[in-house]
Amino acid sequence: MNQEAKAGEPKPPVINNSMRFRTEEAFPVLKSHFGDAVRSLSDTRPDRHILVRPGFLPEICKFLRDDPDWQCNMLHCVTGLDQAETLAVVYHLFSMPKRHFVVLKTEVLRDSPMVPTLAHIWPSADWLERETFDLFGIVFEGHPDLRRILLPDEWIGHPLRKDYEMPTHEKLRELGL
Amino acid sequence: MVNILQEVFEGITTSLKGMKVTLRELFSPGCTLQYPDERRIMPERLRGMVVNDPSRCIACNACVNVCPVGCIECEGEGKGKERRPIRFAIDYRKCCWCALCTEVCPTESIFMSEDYETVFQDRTQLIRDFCSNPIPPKPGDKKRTTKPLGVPLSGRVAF
Amino acid sequence: MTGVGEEAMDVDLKSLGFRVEERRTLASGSDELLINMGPQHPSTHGVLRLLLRTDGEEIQEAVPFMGYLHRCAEKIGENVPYDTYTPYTDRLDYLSSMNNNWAWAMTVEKLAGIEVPQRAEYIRVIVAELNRIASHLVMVGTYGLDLGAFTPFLLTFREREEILDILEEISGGRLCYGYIRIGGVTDDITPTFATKCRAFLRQYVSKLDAINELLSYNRIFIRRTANVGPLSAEKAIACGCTGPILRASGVDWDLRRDEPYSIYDKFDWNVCVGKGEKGQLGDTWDRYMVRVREMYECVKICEQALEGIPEGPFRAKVPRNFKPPAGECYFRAENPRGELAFYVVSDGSKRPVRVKVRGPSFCNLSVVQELSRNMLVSDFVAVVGSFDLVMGEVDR
Amino acid sequence: MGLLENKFNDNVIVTSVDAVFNWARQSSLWPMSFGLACCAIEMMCTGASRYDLERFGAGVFRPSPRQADLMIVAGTVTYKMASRLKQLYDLMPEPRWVMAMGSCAIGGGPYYKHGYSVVKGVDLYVPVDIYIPGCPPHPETLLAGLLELQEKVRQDRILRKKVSA
Repeated sequence: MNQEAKAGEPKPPVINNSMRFRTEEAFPVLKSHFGDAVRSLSDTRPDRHILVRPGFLPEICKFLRDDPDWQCNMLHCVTGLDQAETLAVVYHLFSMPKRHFVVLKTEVLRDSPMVPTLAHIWPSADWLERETFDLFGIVFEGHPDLRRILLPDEWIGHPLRKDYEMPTHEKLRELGL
Repeated sequence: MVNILQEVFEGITTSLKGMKVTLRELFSPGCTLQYPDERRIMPERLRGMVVNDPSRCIACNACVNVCPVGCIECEGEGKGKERRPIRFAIDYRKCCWCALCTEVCPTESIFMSEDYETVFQDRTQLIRDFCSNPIPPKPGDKKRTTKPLGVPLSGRVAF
Repeated sequence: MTGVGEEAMDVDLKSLGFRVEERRTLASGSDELLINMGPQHPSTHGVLRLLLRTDGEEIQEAVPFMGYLHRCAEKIGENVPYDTYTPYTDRLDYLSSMNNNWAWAMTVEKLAGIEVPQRAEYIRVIVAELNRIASHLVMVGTYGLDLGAFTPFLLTFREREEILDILEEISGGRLCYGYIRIGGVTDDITPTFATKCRAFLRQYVSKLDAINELLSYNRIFIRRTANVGPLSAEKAIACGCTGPILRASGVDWDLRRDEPYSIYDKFDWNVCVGKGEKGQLGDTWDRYMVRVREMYECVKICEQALEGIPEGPFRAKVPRNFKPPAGECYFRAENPRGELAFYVVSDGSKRPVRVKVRGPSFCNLSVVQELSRNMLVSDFVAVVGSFDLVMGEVDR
Repeated sequence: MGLLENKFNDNVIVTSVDAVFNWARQSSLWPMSFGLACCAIEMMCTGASRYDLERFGAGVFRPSPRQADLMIVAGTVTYKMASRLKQLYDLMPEPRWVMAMGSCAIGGGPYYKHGYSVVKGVDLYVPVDIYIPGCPPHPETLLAGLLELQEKVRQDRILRKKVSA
C-alpha cells in the first residue's frame, strides 16, 4: 500500500490480450493453398477460427507446421464442441518461434463423427484426441491407440455431449463399477 | 579409483552440510501446534462451518440461487417484510465452503462461523435444518478457548 | 507364461484393470514382468496408475492410466454461471488455486472485455506468486520424500504453512481460496497483509538456501537425479510440455515474460532455464532445480509488487447477473506446472456453452511413456516425481 | 480372538482387558496413505511439522493396507477408483476404521449435482466411522476427527457382549 503509487499519471488500460491470434491472416493464405478445403472464417469475438473440411485437416496442419511463415510447432489444445446438429473439433495451434496462435475448427456429423488424426504431426495430439474421443465420441481415424482415457472402459456414452443423461448409481453398479 | 574416492568424499561432505542444517533447526523454536490444548488464532475471514441465523433470514433465496452445488434448501412463509423461513437446511455433504452465499446475503443471516472443529459420527447429522435446530444465540461463539500459538493450556498427555 | 491357468490369470488381470492383450505381448520365456504401480501408490503423487513392463530392473515400457480423479470439471462448467465456476477452478490444480482462479478470471475478462483495477492486479500478482512458492515447496518436499529424504519435507511444509497463513488471512481458505474473481478480487487485503508478507519474504530466502544445502547440492541426491530421464527441447515442444518441464529442457520460455499478461511487464526478474549443470540438459535434476530457482524469482516479484500496490478499488463493477457477449475465447496463463488454458464458448447467456480446461500436467504426463524406455524402476520414480503431477488437473 | 469375542458379561477382568486393548488400539491408529485429491494435501499437512499427527500415534502412514488400521479417504472418489477403494478396504485387517475426509468423500461434495463420474459418498462402498466436513477440512478438523475416533475406539467392546442398540 505504497502511497508513492503513480497517483497522477494516467496509465494505459491493461487488457489481457497479449496472446497474438493470427487466424485472420492465416485465412487467405490457407484459402489460396487449399481452396475449397478451407471453408470460412468465423466472426466470433474475441477469438476467431477457420472452418476447414475434416478430410484436409492433416495437410493443412502439416503446412502450418512446416511453412517458415507459420511454424506452428506446438499443438496447444484439442477440444470437442457440441453444436446441436453437428459436433466440432477445435484445434489451437501455437508457434513458439513466431509467437502466434492459429485456431482451426472442423465440423462433423453427429451420427458418424470421423476426423483424421494429427498424432503423427504432433505427438501431443495423441492424448488430447483420446480425451476428445472419450468425452465426445469423436473418432479419430488413424489414431494409434484410440480408447477411453478418463472414464473407465465399461462406461456407456460420451458425457460432454449435450444430450447425455447423468447415470444413476444403480446403473453404474450394474456395469461393475 | 580416484573418482570413486572423490564421490564418496563429496557424498560425505555434502551430507554433513545437510546435517548442519538439521542441527541448526534443533535450536530454532518449534513450530508444532499442540492441537487440542492450544489453537491457532484464526483470521477474521476464516471459513468455518456455514450457518444460518433464521431470526435474521428473510428467505429471499439469493443464497439458494448462487450456490454452485445446490446445498441450500429454503422454504419461506409470508410476504414482503414478514417473510421468514420455515425450513432452511444446509447439506454439508455438498457444501464446498466457497462463501459465495455469504456474499449475496442481504441480511447477513448466512455466514461462515468460526467453528472449524465439528466432526460427525452419523450421516444423518450432515444435513442441518436451522429452523428446527437453530444456532446458539451468540453466533460463532463456541465454548472453546482460543489461546495464542505456543501457550499450552495444560500438561495433558496427548494420548 | 504358458500352460495351466492362463484363463484364470486373465480373469485376475482383468480384475486388476489390466487389458488381457497386455499379457499376451509378453515374450515367452523371457524375464519380462507386468507390474502395476498405483493408483494408490505413495510415489505417484495422487491417483496416477502406471503399468510397467519390466525386464529385470529395467523398464521396457510404462503406460500411464488416469481418470481415477475425473471430476467432470468441464461438464460442470457448462452448468454453472461464470462467476460461480471459480470454486471449481480451485480444485483443478489444488496446489495452486490462486493461479487457477486467476486464469479463469482472465479468460472471462478477455471474453467480456472487463478492465481490472490496478490495485486488484497487484494483489493478484502477489497472491499468485505466493501460491506459486507454496506449490513449488510441496514439489520440493515430496520429491525429497520420493527419493528418501525426509527432512526437507518437514522444512518445506513448515514454510508452506506460513504462506497458507497469509493467504488464509485474506481469503479465509487454506487450500481452495476462490479469492480471485471475475473483475478483481473478493475482498481487499487486510491491514496486516503487507507487513506479514514482507516479514515472510525477508526470512524466506535464507530458508531456501538451507533447502539447497540440504537437498539440491547433496551429492547423493545429484547422483539419483542427474542424467536421469533427459528430455530434449524438441520433444518437449512437440509433446506440448510447458512450464518448468519445458524450461528445464533449455527452452527460454515463460509466459509471464514473453506474453506478459496482467502487470508482469512491470517487474524485474529472470526466467530460470535448465543449463544441464550436473548432467545432461533437461534431466531430472534440472527439472527440480528450475523450480527451486523459480522460488527465488517469485520472491523478487512479490517484493516489487508489494512496493507498488496503488490505492483504489479492488474489484471492477461486474453485474450480479453477469452475461458476457456471445463469442469464444482462449486464454492461457503460466501456472506453477505450466500453461493452464481455458477455452470458453459463450452464447450470450448466463452459462457458458463449453468450457475446456487445458491442464498443463496432462500434456506433461504424456511424455512419461517415452521417457521411461530402458530406465531403472527407481529412476522412474525420480522422473515421475520431477514432473510434479497434480492429478486433479490431469483428470479434471 | 475370534472365540473369545463378545462372549462375556461385564466383570472386572473382562472390562480391564477391554480397556487395555482399546488403549493400545486408540494410541496406534496407523492410517493408510489413501490420498486422492485436495484433501490429501491437507492430510500431508497434518502429518508434517505444524500439526504433527505423530503426537497421537497416528502418524505412521502406511503405503500398504495390510499394515493399516485406519483408512482416511481424503478426496473425491470416482467410480473408476471406487472398486480399488473397496479392494483396499477389504485387504485391511480387522479391526479397521474409515474416516471420510472432506465433502467429496462424505457425499460427493461440489460434484454432487453434475459430476457424472463421482461417487456420491464413500459410504456407498465402505462403512464410515467419522465424517469430517470441510472442503478441504482444516488439519485441526482432521485432528478433531481423530480424537473423536479415539474416543469411539475407547468405548469399543471387544470381549464383552455387544449392547443391542
